[in-house]
Amino acid sequence: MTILKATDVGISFGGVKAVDGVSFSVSPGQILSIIGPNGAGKTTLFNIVSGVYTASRGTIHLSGENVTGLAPHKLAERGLSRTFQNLQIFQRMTACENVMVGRHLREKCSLVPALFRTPSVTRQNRETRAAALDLLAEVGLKNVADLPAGSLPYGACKRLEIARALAAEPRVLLLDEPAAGCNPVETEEIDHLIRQVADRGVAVVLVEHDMKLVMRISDRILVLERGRPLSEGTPQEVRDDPKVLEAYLGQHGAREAARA
Amino acid sequence: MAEFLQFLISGLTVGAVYALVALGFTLIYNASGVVNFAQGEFVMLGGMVTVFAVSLGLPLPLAALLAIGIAVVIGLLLHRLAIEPARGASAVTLIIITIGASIFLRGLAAVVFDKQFHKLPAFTGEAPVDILGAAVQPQSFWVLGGAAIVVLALYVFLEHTIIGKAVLATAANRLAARLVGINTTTIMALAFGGSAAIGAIAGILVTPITLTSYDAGTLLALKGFAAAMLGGMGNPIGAVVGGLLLGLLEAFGAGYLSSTYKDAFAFLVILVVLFAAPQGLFGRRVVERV
Amino acid sequence: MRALISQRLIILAVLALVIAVLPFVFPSSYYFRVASLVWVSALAAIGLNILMGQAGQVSLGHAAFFGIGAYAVAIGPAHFGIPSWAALLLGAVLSAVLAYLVGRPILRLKGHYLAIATLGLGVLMALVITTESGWTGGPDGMPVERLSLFGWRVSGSYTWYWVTGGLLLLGTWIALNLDDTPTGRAFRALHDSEVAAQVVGVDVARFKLQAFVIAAVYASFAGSALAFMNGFINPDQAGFIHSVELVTIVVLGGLGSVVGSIVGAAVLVTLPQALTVFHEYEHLLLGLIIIVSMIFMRNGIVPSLSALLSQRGRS
Amino acid sequence: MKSKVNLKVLMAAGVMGLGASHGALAQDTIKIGSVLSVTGPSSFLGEPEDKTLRIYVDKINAAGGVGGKKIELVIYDDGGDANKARTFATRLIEDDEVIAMVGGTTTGSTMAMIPVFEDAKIPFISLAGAIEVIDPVRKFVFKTPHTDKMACEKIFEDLKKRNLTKIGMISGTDGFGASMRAQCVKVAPNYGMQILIDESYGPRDSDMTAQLTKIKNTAGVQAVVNPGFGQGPAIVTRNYAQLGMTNIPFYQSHGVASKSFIDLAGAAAEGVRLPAAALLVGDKLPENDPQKKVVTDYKQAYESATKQPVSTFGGHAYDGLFLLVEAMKRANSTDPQKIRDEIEKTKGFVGTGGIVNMSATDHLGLDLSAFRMLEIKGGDWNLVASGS
Repeated sequence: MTILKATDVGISFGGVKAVDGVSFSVSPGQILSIIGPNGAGKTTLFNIVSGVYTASRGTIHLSGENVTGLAPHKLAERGLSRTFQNLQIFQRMTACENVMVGRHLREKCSLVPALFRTPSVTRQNRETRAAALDLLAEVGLKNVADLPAGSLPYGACKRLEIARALAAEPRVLLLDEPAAGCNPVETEEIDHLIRQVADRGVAVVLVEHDMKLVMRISDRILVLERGRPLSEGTPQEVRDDPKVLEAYLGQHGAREAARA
Repeated sequence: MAEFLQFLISGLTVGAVYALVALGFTLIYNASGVVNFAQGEFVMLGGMVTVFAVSLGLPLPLAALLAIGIAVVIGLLLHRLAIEPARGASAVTLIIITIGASIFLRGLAAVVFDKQFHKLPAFTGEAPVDILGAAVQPQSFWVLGGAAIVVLALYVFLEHTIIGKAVLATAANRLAARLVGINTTTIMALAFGGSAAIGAIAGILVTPITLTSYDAGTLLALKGFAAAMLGGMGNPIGAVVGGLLLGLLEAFGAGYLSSTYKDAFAFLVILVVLFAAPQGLFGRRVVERV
Repeated sequence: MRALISQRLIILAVLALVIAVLPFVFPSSYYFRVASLVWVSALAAIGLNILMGQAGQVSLGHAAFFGIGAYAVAIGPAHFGIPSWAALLLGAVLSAVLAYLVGRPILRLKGHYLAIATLGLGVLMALVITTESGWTGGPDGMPVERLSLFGWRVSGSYTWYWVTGGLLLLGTWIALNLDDTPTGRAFRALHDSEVAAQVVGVDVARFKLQAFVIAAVYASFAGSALAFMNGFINPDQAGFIHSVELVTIVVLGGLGSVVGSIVGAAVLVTLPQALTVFHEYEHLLLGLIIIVSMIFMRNGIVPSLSALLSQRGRS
Repeated sequence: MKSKVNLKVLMAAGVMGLGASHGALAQDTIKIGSVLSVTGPSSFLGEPEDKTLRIYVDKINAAGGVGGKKIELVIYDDGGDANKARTFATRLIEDDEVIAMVGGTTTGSTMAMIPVFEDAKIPFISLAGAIEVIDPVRKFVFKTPHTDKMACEKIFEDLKKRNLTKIGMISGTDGFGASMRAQCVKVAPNYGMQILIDESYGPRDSDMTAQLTKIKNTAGVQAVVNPGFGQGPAIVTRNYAQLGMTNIPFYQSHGVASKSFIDLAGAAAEGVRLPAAALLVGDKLPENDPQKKVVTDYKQAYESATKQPVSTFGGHAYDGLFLLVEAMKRANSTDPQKIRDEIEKTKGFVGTGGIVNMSATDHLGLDLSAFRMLEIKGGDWNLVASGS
């Protein structure tokens, strides 16, 4: 059963094909990793799938519905959420508020009650805040909940983004380098967190450079090179694919992967 | 035909001034990211200083040079005393600072000079020239020619000198420019000085046609800003085209449509252009990187 | 969160106290007039601050909506026989509708392009008001019938002081309310990162539009209040200079700070009154004060001062 | 020329701020207020008004004041902003407690201030042009400049004499131009005038050739009228000459009645006619003209004090000030109500603008004879001989 399916998607910027003929699919509870050297088009692919860019060819299906070209917030309504490689946190809001924004779709959001602060608004606020604090606890940020997000260190911001994405209760979660800038302990925590999320039945698509992490948690791996698919399969299959060994991992990487 | 030509030349003359103001906006914007709403005051200074220097007995060319010099000094002071100390402040804070500077310079001009209207004699007589039935003031040629020379000089400077290339590099990426050893503060000072000079030249060229007074800058800043946005902020070619286009829109709007609503016509066109091309006519289309 | 709620109440209480106490120290009704002007400008600025400070969208043509509110209460009773209070509401509705209609295309633009588009909107509105003199009295303006509510004619500096003060309190309360709601959070979120707000489901276009409409309604009410108070209105109030004044109040006081807008209005309205003793040096000094305060308080008066205070408190 | 400003004193005053002038002076002075557009787009009107009031209040005080009391003059600058003017009006009445007001440079400012003075029952002599200031008559509001309606009538009268009835108009869209244009359109039928084309330009426009080209190409236009003030009419006049339209008689309004118009328009101004007060042609008036002495004295006083050419705008302030002073002398009181009554009774007052005869139904007191039709010849104003 597939929840997210990309078919033959491509996009070009000024004649350069950044992504060209990539297809993949992912099922609930599955973890799919997309790897490849810098400039392989991983983040661009994410941007297409999440509706930030409009693909120049190909289709995206979410829960069987053709969602190609829909705006990001429409995709979010349909259960797709994501984090960003270059941090996109709400710097002037507190950590807790960041996650509360993540609850946006779970809240009733009508203007007039908000302007006059009806009791229902206050009640809902309390609930949202409680839910946000729970999520912050889950990513280990509860103690900084009321600090401005802009003042948090890089690794904390990465986790804050995950918490914010999770707050939307997505069915598909796109994580763009969640472990970047994290120390081994934090990486371990993120590993744990991703597995937990997947266990709840969320389909996770992961872009990550930490090969140990990728090999450890992925159900399937898609390898991109210069915007084109190079290889796809289980971690074992990908590891053994000579094309991958040569083009991406190289000698050193292959050895390292073998040890893991 | 004569009528069309009359509107055309009138529009181009006014448009050339808008173009120069827009060019001033662009230069400063490129070097520093600041939208300088005091740009119109440079035009005013060019006109007013020349007028008063001439009335003190200075020959016109000398008076004009003096006016450009004073405008440049004020441009540099504006950068040194108002923009540089606020380095790193948000764009809108910097805009308010330049609005403050514009109020200050207007107030200063009112005190130093006066609040009357002034004229300059046309450089080469006032007898109109007949071009296919259109009557053209000789000064129009000065304005058009002067503007063309300024644009050309700026082009040569930017494309064919080391300092010019440093300006372009700073415009493209300020951080990268600093990393390769370009002193971006000097470049910014240069941009303010250059903008002031361009504004002053515009003021000197056009005062024989439009007259001037201490508060002549406000409207020019508005029109110049509109022209710069129409062409696409940050693009010198866009600034020139935007300026000329705005002038033509006003002239043809007044001539063929309604003189009362000619400004409305010009702004409607700007709005329509922006809806179709949100970065202006020649603006860089940026892909948001996330 | 509890701290935030009480902060809201503290702000409202202090504002109410200031409005209540000021009359005891005012030596003449001229001071009531100036204070009323501060309240009116603050009201418009608070609305604009929701758009600029919260949602991060610039408007350089906001006086257009101020003008609609003002001319609605002038034209409605004079040309259509609509009661003043109804014209007041009609003005607000008209402003909201116009903001809604033009907001959609305009708010797609970003940064300086949004600034020039809103500026164009303001210029168009001022031009229409100036030109259609049969309706608006043209450049010299037109008289405004006194507001009457249930047979009570609202007039006099004292009365208007309390009416505008009350309006400001209401406006402040609503703006503070908004801050900590899904809508308010959506505004601030899209200000910081549109794309991040989008991927968690915030319909950015819709919320920008909401902020624009809210700001327009604030300005409209402020415009109506000024028109009633003056008994006279002219196109300057809808013009570019007034738009710039409103933006200056917001930025000077502090983007995103409700209190900042009130302080900004107080400074920018009273400053010319105080500086008038300097005669010809007035504008020179006004410009200088704006420059210096923006250099030394680049985040605006209120945020900069409160940062300074909390720093002092910590050390 | 510029009075030396003691900066320290000003600083101190500024620190004291709003309350500086409140109740500061004793009863032995007469406080007169003024709100003028000394800066802003109408500053060329407001500045000479400001200077005139200051010069003559000093003169009056040097000569012993009015009824033994010195005049204290409080002037505020509204910058051309009607809302600011309204605030300063309140300030004058409530804070400075003036007994009368001479000011209101523009019609916009004046109209915004009128309710304040009517409510407070303080006489207000306006220096603004439009007829709506005194029509309908308001109890406490007077004005000194001729109305724009009179200017139109004077122009049309002259056109009629020359047998020209088909005209084109080009008006400024500022308050002055728009108001006068409306009046001209209204009274045109009374003089059998036919307006063939009606164009306009913005207050700060710098090129009017497009509009003038349209007028030029309109068949049958026998004369052109340009209601407007500021730099606009000067540019219109230059463009008029540029387009070779000088064979069509061209009329300006009293809005350009200052020497600077001739300077700005230069040679293009030759042959332009306009209705204006006698002040501009003081030296050319016959010796027996009743205004001769007043206007030459004022011109001499103003020009020697300011080193700038005299304009009728400053003259309006002169007339306003002395209308008030005469009324105060007659009333022998500083009671605003009594002063108002005396202003209304003014008869035969010789001012720079004409001979003023007020009544309960006429708070201007000037008739068409107050206007002289002038023609610019040889770079100077000349009286048009009646009948030509």
